[in-house]
Amino acid sequence: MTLPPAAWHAIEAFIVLNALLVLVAYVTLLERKFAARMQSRIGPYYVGRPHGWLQPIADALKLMMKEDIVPTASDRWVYNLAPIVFLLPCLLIFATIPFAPDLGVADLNIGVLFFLAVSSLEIVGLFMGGWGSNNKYALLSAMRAVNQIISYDLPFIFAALVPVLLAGSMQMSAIVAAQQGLWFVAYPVVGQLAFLAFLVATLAAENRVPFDILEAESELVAGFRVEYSGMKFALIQLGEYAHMLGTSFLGALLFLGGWLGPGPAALGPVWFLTKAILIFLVVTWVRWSFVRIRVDQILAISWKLLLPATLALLLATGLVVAMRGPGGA
Amino acid sequence: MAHNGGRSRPGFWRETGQLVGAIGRAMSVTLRNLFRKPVTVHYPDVQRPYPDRFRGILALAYDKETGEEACIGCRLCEYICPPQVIKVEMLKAEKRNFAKTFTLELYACEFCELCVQVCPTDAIIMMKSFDLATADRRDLLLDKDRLHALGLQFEPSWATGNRLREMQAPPKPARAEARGDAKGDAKEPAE
Amino acid sequence: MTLETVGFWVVATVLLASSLAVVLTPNLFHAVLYLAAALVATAGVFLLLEQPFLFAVQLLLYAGGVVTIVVFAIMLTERLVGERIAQTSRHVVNGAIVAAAVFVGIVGFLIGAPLGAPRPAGTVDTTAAIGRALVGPFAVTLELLGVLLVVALLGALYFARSEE
Amino acid sequence: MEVKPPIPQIPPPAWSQFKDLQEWEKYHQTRPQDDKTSNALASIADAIHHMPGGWIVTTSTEKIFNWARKSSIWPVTFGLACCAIEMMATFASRFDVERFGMVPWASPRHSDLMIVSGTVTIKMAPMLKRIYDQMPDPKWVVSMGSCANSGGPFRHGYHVVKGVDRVVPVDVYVPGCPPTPDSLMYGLLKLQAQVDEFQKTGKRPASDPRGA
Amino acid sequence: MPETQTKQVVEVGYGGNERLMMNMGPQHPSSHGVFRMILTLAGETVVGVDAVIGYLHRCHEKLGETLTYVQYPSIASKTDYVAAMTSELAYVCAVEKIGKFEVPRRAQYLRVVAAELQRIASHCLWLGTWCLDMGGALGGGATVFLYCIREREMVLDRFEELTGARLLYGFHQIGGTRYDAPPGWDKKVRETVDFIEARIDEYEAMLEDNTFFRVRTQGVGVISRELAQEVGVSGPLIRGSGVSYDVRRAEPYSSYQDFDFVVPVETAGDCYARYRVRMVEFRQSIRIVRQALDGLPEGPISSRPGVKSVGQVRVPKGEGYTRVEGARGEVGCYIVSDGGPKPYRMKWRGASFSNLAVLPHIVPGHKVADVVAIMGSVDPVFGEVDR
Amino acid sequence: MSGYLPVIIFAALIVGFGVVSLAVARLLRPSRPDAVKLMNYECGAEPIGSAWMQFPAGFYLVALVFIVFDVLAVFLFPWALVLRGAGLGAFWVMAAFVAILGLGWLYAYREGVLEWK
Amino acid sequence: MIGLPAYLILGALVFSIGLFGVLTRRNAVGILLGIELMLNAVNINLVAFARFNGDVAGLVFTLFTISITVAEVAVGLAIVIAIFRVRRTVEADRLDLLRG
Ligand code: SF4
Ligand code: SF4
Ligand code: SF4
Repeated sequence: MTLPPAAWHAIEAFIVLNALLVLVAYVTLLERKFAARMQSRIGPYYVGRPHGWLQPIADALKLMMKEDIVPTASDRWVYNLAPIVFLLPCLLIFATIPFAPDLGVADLNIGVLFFLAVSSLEIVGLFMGGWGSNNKYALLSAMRAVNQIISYDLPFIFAALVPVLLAGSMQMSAIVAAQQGLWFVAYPVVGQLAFLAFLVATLAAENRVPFDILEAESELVAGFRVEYSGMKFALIQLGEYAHMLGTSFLGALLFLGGWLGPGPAALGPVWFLTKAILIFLVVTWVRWSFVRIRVDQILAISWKLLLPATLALLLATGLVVAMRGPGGA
Repeated sequence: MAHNGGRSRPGFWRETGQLVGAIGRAMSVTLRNLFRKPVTVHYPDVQRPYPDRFRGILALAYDKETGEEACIGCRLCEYICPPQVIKVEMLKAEKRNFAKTFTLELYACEFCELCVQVCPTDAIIMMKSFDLATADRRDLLLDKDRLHALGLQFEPSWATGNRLREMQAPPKPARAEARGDAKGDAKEPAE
Repeated sequence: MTLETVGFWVVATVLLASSLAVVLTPNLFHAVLYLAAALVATAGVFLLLEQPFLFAVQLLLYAGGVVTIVVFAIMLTERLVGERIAQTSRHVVNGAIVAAAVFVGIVGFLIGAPLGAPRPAGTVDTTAAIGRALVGPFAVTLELLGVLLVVALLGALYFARSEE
Repeated sequence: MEVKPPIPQIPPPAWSQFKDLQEWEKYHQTRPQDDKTSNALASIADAIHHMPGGWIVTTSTEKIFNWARKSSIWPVTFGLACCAIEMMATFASRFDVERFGMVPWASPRHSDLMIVSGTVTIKMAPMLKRIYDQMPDPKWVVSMGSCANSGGPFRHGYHVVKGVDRVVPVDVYVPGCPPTPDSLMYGLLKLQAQVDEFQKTGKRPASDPRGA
Repeated sequence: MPETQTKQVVEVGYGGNERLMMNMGPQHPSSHGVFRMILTLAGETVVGVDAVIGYLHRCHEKLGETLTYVQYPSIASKTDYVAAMTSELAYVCAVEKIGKFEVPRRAQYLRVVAAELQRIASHCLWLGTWCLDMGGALGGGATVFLYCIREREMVLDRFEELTGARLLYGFHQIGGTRYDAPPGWDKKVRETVDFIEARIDEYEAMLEDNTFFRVRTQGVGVISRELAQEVGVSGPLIRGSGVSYDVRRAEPYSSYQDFDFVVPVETAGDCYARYRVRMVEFRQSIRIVRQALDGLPEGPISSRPGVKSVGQVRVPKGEGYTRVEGARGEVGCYIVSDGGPKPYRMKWRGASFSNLAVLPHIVPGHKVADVVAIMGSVDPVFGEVDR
Repeated sequence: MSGYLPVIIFAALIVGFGVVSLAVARLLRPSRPDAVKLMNYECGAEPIGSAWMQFPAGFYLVALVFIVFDVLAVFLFPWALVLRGAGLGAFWVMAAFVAILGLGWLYAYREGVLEWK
Repeated sequence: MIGLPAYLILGALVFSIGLFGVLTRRNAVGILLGIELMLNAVNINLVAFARFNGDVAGLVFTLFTISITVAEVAVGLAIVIAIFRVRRTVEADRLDLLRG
């Protein structure tokens, strides 16, 4: 049977997309259980008797059956399109992540850059949602969000550039291959610092506490999605979690050696997933441990500390790499 | 705005060290709690034990053997009730009086236990439960039948009018006895 | 091959449509959103020209950056509600004529120009090539650009900041 | 159960003698019937239902839908008075309603359930109504505590709404002042059972006025 | 702290000439009940705040005049429902003062135990909700909140054992207390306070040195000493502003003079100072509880036992004002008696009401996020504000 | 170009997923709008005025700094790829570039732009 | 195969549209949007030329142009804001700078 390559790609992409959706759904459950345990609670339990394993499905189904409200004062088209515009970059970032050698949508040779560029598109959807709602909380939140995302994009990029620099490639698989001997997180000094900066920037880019000012519950009720209900709300949530997961995957790829690990190569995806979930859990752990900081302080941290620090780190790495020359690792 | 107002700023490294330490401490607290047993009571499966004095929904007591009601229709409870939810009509009879009707608007009761405290015959008592949620407000209007039935349905709590009054004024001989009494009685239903 | 043709037409349509929308829509905020669409479509054009690096740059810089600052500028200068956001156009006919004339002029020039050159095979990795060029022959230009950017930043900050 | 009242003569509709309930009869809000699915789906379901064997499909999908609805009832965090403190305790670790799939949300747009926890005053009632109105269908209301049920201890006050059911339709009344978290959870479970029976027509199960 | 602003209105010059009016409340995750603030914003900065109260006006004072002295205490607990024990106590003390009822020593000690346990419970709730406000329902704030509620539950359990209710107790009665401590209760209370003391360390580990927490609270919402006295705030607010005022010290009631405790004072006047004050109060309350349990005398718990005590209270003509130190500050109750079974006039002095009055003075000039922090640090309870 | 085909298909699938799920939801969900429901949510109170308003300049200033550093990031990528082979000279070129932009940062820092008032 | 002229014509079209916007918009921000479109068209042309000539220098040049246009937009908007601050309007008709 010969299918045109496009059809193969389509099938592959379809599978990846569905796997992703399921993964994201269960990651939400994981976070809920994890947070619950951290708070001496149990978390979802009765929906899908042992430990609520049907909870995400029930939530999704219910949200689908909820009425959809478009406020009269809103900018109708902008408001309606925003969830999809938001979802697209959040899921598209997975396009360039290989889950194992040759397993993934596409292993682009500008992989990392693609990831960063696409994820920077997120603010467009976000702002559309916040502005389109014509809601004060939403608008304030969107303004904060844009500010925050643009502030943390840079440290994020610079931190992600360190592995690129070390590997000398932007292709994800090449970066992993370069970590064959030594994961970049284990790279003396530079690796740990970069990983740390990456984690912090990740927190901010994903709008997790302590940087979650844009959905600051206690101030802005629910942030830019305050007016969204039903499926649109579900899509936005999905996008957020997908983005979070995607960044965790990126972190695992860039610093933790991707699918490298003991055991046969077939175990690769398992390793990769484990590492990504590990990063996700660390992020969740941080998230549930701190109070949020104020918007101006968040920006100050980024611009005054993180940005120069990551840049200096990048240059230091550059110096090392340049001095080692073509041969060195 | 006024952040970090006039406090002297510690040096950069000290500040960083402090931050790292604080982050470590906070995260270790949450981590420690991660491994503690959850305090959650698995409600529908496991019921939280209510203390003996629990103030739950009200019920009327009656003698299980003879079926004789304890309430004498004295209306003391009606008078004391702050939101005036109890309505009693007295029925005079030869040996003793009865409540002809006894209604309690549970939807407005504030569970202050005053009615229990004044009841001379320990007729009105409280149950160790609140589980009377309903879809219809009229369900929460308890008449005498319901009140009697509720007395069987749930476990009664320790407090009755006499006990409460006793507690406040210990009988002359010894307080210890009263307390021991309370302890002993606490376990069994106060019928 | 056909794929590229299809891609070109799709991207071209999107680009032209959204560009038109940018200049025609009365709502300024919508105009910015259409601009974002046009910029993304431009990125698509770059992709068609086998310049993935420029594609990503376009996304990162324009869609992420320019759109943001334009939005901010709008937020700063417009009430965004009532009449003011509904920006009006003037001299529509004159503008159209001038624009058409320019277009005709360019096309005329294009027809006269020898442009039949076939597309050479795609270079292996333009990104690396650009990198080498940047640190090699264009190093000085790069530094000059840096100076320019800083000056622009200072100027912009000066303009945007000076309190009344 | 065996109850032997010596003088069993309670006039049949006992509630009709009470001013509170008389007024309740007059003023209480009822839920509209069609807040469940779109009309299009309803007619499609109707068509399938009338096909031979179609009822299996409709009832089973109905079951699944209702299961989903009941398994993820998200309450809006809306506290009014003392009962709100107990509501918070219910959301907290010891009682943890998240086990039932309930996640408190701050925005009514994301919520399905409003737990009216506390005294509704005349000043607050329009706000409450607006928040309720702004929740997307299908939505539920639990009236928690005596105040929300009927005005409770304050029902003789001049500034208290005598029962939140005069403002919004109520699905479950939880007695107590304040109800303990256990009993609120009992009420929530009752609500879940009710949602489970949320019939195809969108009718809520009628309850026997005299109760069980 | 240098800033001693009373009303700092920030003029945002350019572009910010447009002010955004934003509602916060009555249904707002951080409004602590039903409070409505109409914020005037310039961008993110608050330039004005209008507080709208009265959403929970439950006619408490009117009810106080229609209910007898016996009936009212259970309603009195609904004013400050987070610290029901102390508001009941204020009412009961007022009646006792007019009627010159004697209170047995055991009852006095039990009252102290109850009031201090209540303070612990109330501060637990305060810390939890405050952190919830600052940390978001989907973050560390929620975690602290849940921890605090977890510990509060233990105190509530003790109350439940004592009175049968978890939140609104009706524990105090004119002339004494209504319930005696059940057997073995004091031991359990001791265990509870020991446990909570250990857990307070944990909260402090999470918050005290945490830079995130500090930058959110230090220098935010500064109440100067003068402002505090002018507006008439009380409780942790005034102690956080450098005034050592505590009713338990200034005018001991219920044999508070027997106990040894420290009145914490901080001078900074900001949210962090209030936090510190409350954290010390936690410990001091625990200390008082321990002392009171150690010295708990035997004896009757009410000077007016028997059916009579629940029947009616006859109070001679007269008037009286008493104050007690509630968890939020001075809770006062003023009663005019005309000799009947009900007061002729009853008036509450809610601590939260006076404390809330400070908001318009300290909020302008802060960011939206700070408003939430300030609100939380003021810790109002709207049952007491609106009454 | 052909390497990007899967990406484009993936993007199309994502949009398709969004659209389809919204369409399905549209079929399933009830729709009973009324004036109050469609009002903007503002904590139960009636919204005061419209949300679309002007913002202070602080937002814009930060965005300006951002855009400059975004350009820097763009140039860093190709540099990072070739640095290994290009040696120290290449490093100094970029270090100088960063230093120049750093001056801008310093100015912004000094001027308090980054305070974000 | 799409040839170079197609890209150039596409660029020309976008350029004209942008020009149209610049000429007809009243709002200064709107004018800037038009300029943005024109610059974008220029970029398309540059990339197309570079691609069809197959030299890296063209690409680098394009990269520079893109960066510069970004800076230009930033400055332009800053000027718009400055003008707005003084004149309280961004309507181009009313911006009679000579009268200050
Ligand atoms: S508990 Fe209180 S409110 Fe309820 S019936 Fe008895 S006296 Fe009345
Ligand atoms: S319940 Fe007790 S107080 Fe009430 S009428 Fe009957 S006997 Fe009297
Ligand atoms: S029912 Fe009781 S606890 Fe609930 S709000 Fe009313 S008075 Fe407070």
